[in-house]
Amino acid sequence: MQEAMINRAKQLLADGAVNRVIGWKRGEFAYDITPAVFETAEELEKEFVYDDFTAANVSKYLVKESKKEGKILAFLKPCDTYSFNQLTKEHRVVRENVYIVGIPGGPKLDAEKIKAKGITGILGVKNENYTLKIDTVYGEEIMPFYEAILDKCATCKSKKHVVYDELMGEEGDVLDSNRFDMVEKLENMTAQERFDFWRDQLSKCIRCNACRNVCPACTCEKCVFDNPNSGVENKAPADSFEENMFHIIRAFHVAGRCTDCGECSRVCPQNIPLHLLNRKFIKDINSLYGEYQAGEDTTSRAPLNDYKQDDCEASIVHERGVE
Amino acid sequence: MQVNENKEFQPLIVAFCCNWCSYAGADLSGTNRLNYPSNVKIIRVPCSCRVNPMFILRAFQRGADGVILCGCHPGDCHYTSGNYFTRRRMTLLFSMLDFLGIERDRTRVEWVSAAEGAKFAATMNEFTEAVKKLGPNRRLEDLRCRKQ
Amino acid sequence: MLKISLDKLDKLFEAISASQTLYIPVDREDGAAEYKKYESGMKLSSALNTLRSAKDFFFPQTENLVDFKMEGKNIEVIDVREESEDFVIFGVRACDARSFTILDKVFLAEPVDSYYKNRRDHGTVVTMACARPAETCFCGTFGIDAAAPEGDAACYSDGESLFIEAHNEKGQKFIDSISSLLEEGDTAKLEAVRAKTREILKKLPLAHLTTDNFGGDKLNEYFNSDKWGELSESCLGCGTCTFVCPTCQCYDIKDFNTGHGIKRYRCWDSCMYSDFTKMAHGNPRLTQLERFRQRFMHKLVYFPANNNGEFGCVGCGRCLSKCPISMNIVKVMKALEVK
Amino acid sequence: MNKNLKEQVLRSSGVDVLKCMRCGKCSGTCPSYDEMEYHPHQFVYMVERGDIETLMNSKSIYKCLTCFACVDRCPRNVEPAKIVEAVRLAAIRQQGNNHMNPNQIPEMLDDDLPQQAIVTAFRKYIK
Amino acid sequence: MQRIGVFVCHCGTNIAATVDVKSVAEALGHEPGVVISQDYQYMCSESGQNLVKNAIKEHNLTGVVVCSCSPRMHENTFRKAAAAAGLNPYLVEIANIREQCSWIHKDIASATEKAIILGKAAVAKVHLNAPLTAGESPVAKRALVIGGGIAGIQTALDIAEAGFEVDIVEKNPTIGGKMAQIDKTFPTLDCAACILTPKMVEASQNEKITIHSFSEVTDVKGFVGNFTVTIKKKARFVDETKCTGCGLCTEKCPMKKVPNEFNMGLDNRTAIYIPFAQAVPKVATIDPNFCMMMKTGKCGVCSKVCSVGAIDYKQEDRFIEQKYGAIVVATGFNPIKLDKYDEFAYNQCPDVVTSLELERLMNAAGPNGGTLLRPSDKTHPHKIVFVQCVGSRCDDSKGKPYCSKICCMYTAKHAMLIREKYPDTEVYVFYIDVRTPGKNFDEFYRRAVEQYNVHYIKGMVGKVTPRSDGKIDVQASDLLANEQLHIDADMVVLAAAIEPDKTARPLATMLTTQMDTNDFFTEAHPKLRPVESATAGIFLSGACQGPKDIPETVAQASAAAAKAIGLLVKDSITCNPCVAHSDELMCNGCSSCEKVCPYGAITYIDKEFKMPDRTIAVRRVASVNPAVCQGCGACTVACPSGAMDLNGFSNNQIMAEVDAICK
Repeated sequence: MQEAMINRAKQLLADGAVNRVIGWKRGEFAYDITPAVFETAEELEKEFVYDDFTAANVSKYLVKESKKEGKILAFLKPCDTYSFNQLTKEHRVVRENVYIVGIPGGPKLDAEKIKAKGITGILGVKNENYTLKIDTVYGEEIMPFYEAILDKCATCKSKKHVVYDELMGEEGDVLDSNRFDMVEKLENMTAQERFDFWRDQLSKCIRCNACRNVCPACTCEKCVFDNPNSGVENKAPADSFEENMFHIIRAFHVAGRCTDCGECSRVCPQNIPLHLLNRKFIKDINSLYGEYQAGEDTTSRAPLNDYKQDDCEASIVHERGVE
Repeated sequence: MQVNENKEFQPLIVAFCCNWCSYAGADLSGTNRLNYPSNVKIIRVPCSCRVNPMFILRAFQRGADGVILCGCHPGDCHYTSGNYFTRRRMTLLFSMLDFLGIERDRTRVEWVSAAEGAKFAATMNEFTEAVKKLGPNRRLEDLRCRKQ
Repeated sequence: MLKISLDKLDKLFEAISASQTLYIPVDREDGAAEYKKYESGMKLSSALNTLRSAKDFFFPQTENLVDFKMEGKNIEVIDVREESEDFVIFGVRACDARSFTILDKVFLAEPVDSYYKNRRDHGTVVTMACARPAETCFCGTFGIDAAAPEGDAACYSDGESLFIEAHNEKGQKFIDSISSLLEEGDTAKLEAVRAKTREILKKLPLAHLTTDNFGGDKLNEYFNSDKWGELSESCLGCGTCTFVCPTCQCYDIKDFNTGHGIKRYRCWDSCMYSDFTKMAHGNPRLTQLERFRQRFMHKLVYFPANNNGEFGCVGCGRCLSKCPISMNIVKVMKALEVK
Repeated sequence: MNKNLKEQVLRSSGVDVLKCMRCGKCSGTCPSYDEMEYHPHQFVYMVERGDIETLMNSKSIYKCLTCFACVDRCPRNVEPAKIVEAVRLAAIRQQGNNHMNPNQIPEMLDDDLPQQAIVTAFRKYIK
Repeated sequence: MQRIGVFVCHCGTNIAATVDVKSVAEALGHEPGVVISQDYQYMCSESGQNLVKNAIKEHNLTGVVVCSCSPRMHENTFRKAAAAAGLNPYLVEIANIREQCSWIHKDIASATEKAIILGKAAVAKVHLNAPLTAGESPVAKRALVIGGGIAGIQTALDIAEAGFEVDIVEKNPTIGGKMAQIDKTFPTLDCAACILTPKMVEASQNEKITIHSFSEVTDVKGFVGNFTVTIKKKARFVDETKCTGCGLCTEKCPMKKVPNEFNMGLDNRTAIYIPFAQAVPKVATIDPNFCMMMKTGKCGVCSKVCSVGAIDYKQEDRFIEQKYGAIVVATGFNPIKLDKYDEFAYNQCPDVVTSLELERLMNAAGPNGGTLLRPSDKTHPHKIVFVQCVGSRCDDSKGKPYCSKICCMYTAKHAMLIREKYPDTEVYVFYIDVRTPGKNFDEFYRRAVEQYNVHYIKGMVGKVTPRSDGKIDVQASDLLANEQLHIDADMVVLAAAIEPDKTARPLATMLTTQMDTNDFFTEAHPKLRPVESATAGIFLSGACQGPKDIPETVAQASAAAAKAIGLLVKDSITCNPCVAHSDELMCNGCSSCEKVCPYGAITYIDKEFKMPDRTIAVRRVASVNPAVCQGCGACTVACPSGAMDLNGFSNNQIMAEVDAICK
């Protein structure tokens, strides 16, 4: 795939159809891949990479990149196209300035998962028939591919591209994922258990803002939590309340806009399952206001900017689930 | 919130009322001398859709034990659709608070028209009682703001 | 050297925690390690390092400095400082141990930060030599020997026993307090283990990274480098690197109105944040490029310039594994380096 | 006026007699009108006044066909037929005037008493 | 530094009896920024207001907090007082310590404590108040009247009289409405047509009035003084400008079996028709559901006979757009459908009619030329039974809960007219209550009883049964005689309840006005603003607001006209300054706010900005039209970045109130 992508990118650059390419750049190790913009064939040859570790969603970079001079080629995985569509809908990207090549997505690998197996000193990772052969300073290690995939890929919602100018590889389908299982499990706990669970999780937050800054729905010019005039700004969670406040409000702000790309949980240095908050909103929206997938199109009304006269009352919260 | 060993727990209730229906309904319950507990403190907003979830969390942060939001009945919004948006926003917000294990009875939305002074008072009585039963808000408070 | 059998670690921890608070790294449910206050039954983590660095003990993420109470036009200032109690941090790695030296240069220089000093005076750092360094480790770049950590006292394991030696008076005092559990041991096997560790260190992918071309005198070489643009373009501007970093020491001081008083507190700040060092006139570093450059110039140029060549990095590798987009000081050094 | 009786009739019928606006449509539509001493609208009014014994002693309660025409026609959903039925029920109950009370039961029980009888007794007397 | 004045009102004993006003003033005096804190017997009195004004001048106040009754009561009073003293009126905040404190709490200690907290919240808010200046927006000097019945005609005439252009939109081919169908009017018994048709003509001839007949309002945009209305001119297949109303086409049209709506379907009309002789505009209309030409393509008679060539089978609906400063709703009423009242046999027996049908049966222009004949066999009825309250005063499941108000009087009128013209006819009226408030109304009813011997029987008809001999058995109760009656009537007349026209509900949505559960338009205040809707610039005329007789309708029509004129004479109107505004530097241009704005007040512009990172960027940002925005605040919550905020109820102001209350 990588070779084909490089070739196609070089071709488009040569044609003048685009003047830049956004993709992923090789790192020091097998897994530390950085999103990057390439301007020349040489750069592409040398550093462009697309493999099992290129999980980063590059659509958010297009907020800035699509406003620059000329057209940019973006290789988007299925999940990234949802984000891109949502950004288009919100006028955050200039669609005309982006040439989208849809590429097959994951499952992508999570280096943390490999390390969690006690495998350290990783020098290289090879996928041989869904068995990972990991070369380390302590010798070669083996683990099953599927035990090392990212959580977000394990609950993939769709392998279909919702927007593209051309496709490479085979197109997939919207999947019948089990992504709400964990939300449901939590819903079936008692309030005290849920409280304990979240206190445990959110107390780990160091407020590094990685979840927010990576989120393709969080593209505010200035976040309320960075704005001293908003009255809620803070740099560190000085109190358990602020951890709640930040994550509730952030989830609320992206409710109906979050495409469930899973980047928030992927980047959290403290491994907080933040995507559960977003999925809770998605699940509620689906069950209360009808199925809705943010980013699926660029025209539908976001559920929170819409209403029906016979919507359920807020008291429904009191009536269902476990107290 | 105040707890006194000799006195029973007196919850602090913040009520957001829309100017056109519920605030007028609250006024009417005053005009009709219908009692409800002084625990309830009303904040006037033009429409229930003005209430940002942040205000509700802020109230809990600062020591409120219950927050209730009152607006025009659906279909009667002075601004035609404001309360419909409120309904969705608050349903989702309350559901999220519930998901985080915050007691459900601390939050409520009630539609009170300008003519429903009695309903306003009854609602406030009920809500205060319900919050009283729950005791002080401990799950969504800011310890720094707790009164010694 | 004094030693204790590894299967008697529980007794050791019990003994330490009987007289003072003890913190040890333990495994969290999600697999990461973190320092926890020791309670009976806790097991020492075998992880290479904790997710958050040990700097929290001396320089916590948020810290209340002072309270104010206002009544009419009177402002009452309430000192909320409390003398710390003695505590022990056990199992600190060589990199983190060096980070204290770096933090000391900042906080213990005049004017002394009394909050920091208070904690530093009461804390005993007991380090633990590394046996299984990871690919992200590059402490050697900064002259740190992972097999011979600094600290008030150091521990080494040969797989059977834990060896302890004191590096200073504080460390000696610590050892004295547990001497009844210790016995003199033979270090032959230990030396073999250490030698092996050093072998591995040499084989690590970053073993050849050096600071030779960085330092206080390199301002002109690097400040206007054209590499900063491409290095910083993918930076999200989050604070992960700075918050997991054992040496990042920037903080902000803020007031919080509780409704019945003001709490003045300080909290970590991050040079990656858009409002970093924002002042009345505005923000001196307006672009992410400038903020990104600040972080690495600080660690590689400005800090050594002001601290006798000491670099502001200990090569712990946390930022390498935690950066959401895998941009880090190693990539910066390699891209920037002018030989 | 008998307050308890009124209470009983109102409760067992579930009718709100205050909704009546005295239009008389019930009586206007009643097929048994001429047979009845008291007519549907009077039932409603008299129950409102609490004058229930008079109704109970009147043959009118047995003349009502329970055809529900009044219920169907009443513009205000007062449901006079249910009132008539309730008065009739009150009369039936009073005939025995020997309500059974749960705490009297244990001493009345003996092994030969069929369980069915107890259940029936409850149905009959306690409503 | 703020200099805030606090003024605590005793309101006689209304507040002072349960709130210790002195301690409130004392406590609030210690709040930051408060430089003066006073209490006074009646703050709203002139001397009370002077106290405020003097304090503003003397202490150079930057904010005023009045602890008194509800802001809905006196906020304006104190704002004006502040303005008179040179302080921006929007720097005044009211703490409601009467309706929401002293009147609901009995315990002085807790009421006082709460009053102090409410005062503190107001002080906290006023700290953040910004001086606001109300904007102005121009007024389009033209009014729209929706509905061309007597209410609409009267309103239009009055507005035109004052010199303003006014358009009438009528959905039927002619104006005139229900009154045109009525025979005589109570209590004077003068002919309805005789008093209505001159008004219709006057309206058609008035230069200032444009009549859009056979037209409907399809869209309303804008706001007070500046409405843009789309009117659909339905195709009538006759060129209005050419048609002379000669009526030749209607005579020649071969399709003569179309139920005549004007005569309530009691006779027939042709497919091309003019509803009635005095129709305005007197223009023919083709009913495409019946026209042979339109249905089969074969006929064209009307087109052949029309000497001016007005017939146009290809005509299509046209849409016109017009700007208006004011809109008057006069959509009127209809009698309800009686299908569900089986007991009255309305659907089974042609001789059971509604009162409006009776009007047509008795009218000289009606199906029988004014002679009262039974519809079934065209014989004179000798015994007529009137049934009152059919579908009125019902439980919700059975009909309308309200009294239709006009039935008692028109029934007395009918009874009297019948007895006058046909003395051999016996007339029975079954009533629940006879309601005749109004000038000369009860006298009128008494005349029916005393002079015309109409039999008024208290009781309701239970069942109407048509008999095979042509008679109708009316079974009813006579409550006073306590007996059940059976009357063998020749005709039964049902006083059907009236309800708002069906077009009113969608119109209310377009106009963003409120309706009650019965679909009557809700007035802004039931007593003090009976002809205005709660939406500025929309006025109510006639039965669309509630059941009314003709004099009341005309009175309200003129009142609505006066209100509309009061608006139209202004060159501009002052806008509510408490509107939303967007901080362009923070706005993402995501369109969330636009999606929730019920007024379409938000638009987006591409604007060049100097970005914080020294670059120049063209960004899409929201812009609020302050004249259109009504200040609901929906956008402020939809906006994730907080760029959108609301004047007078800003995020910070509300949070300051929250903080103060929770302190």
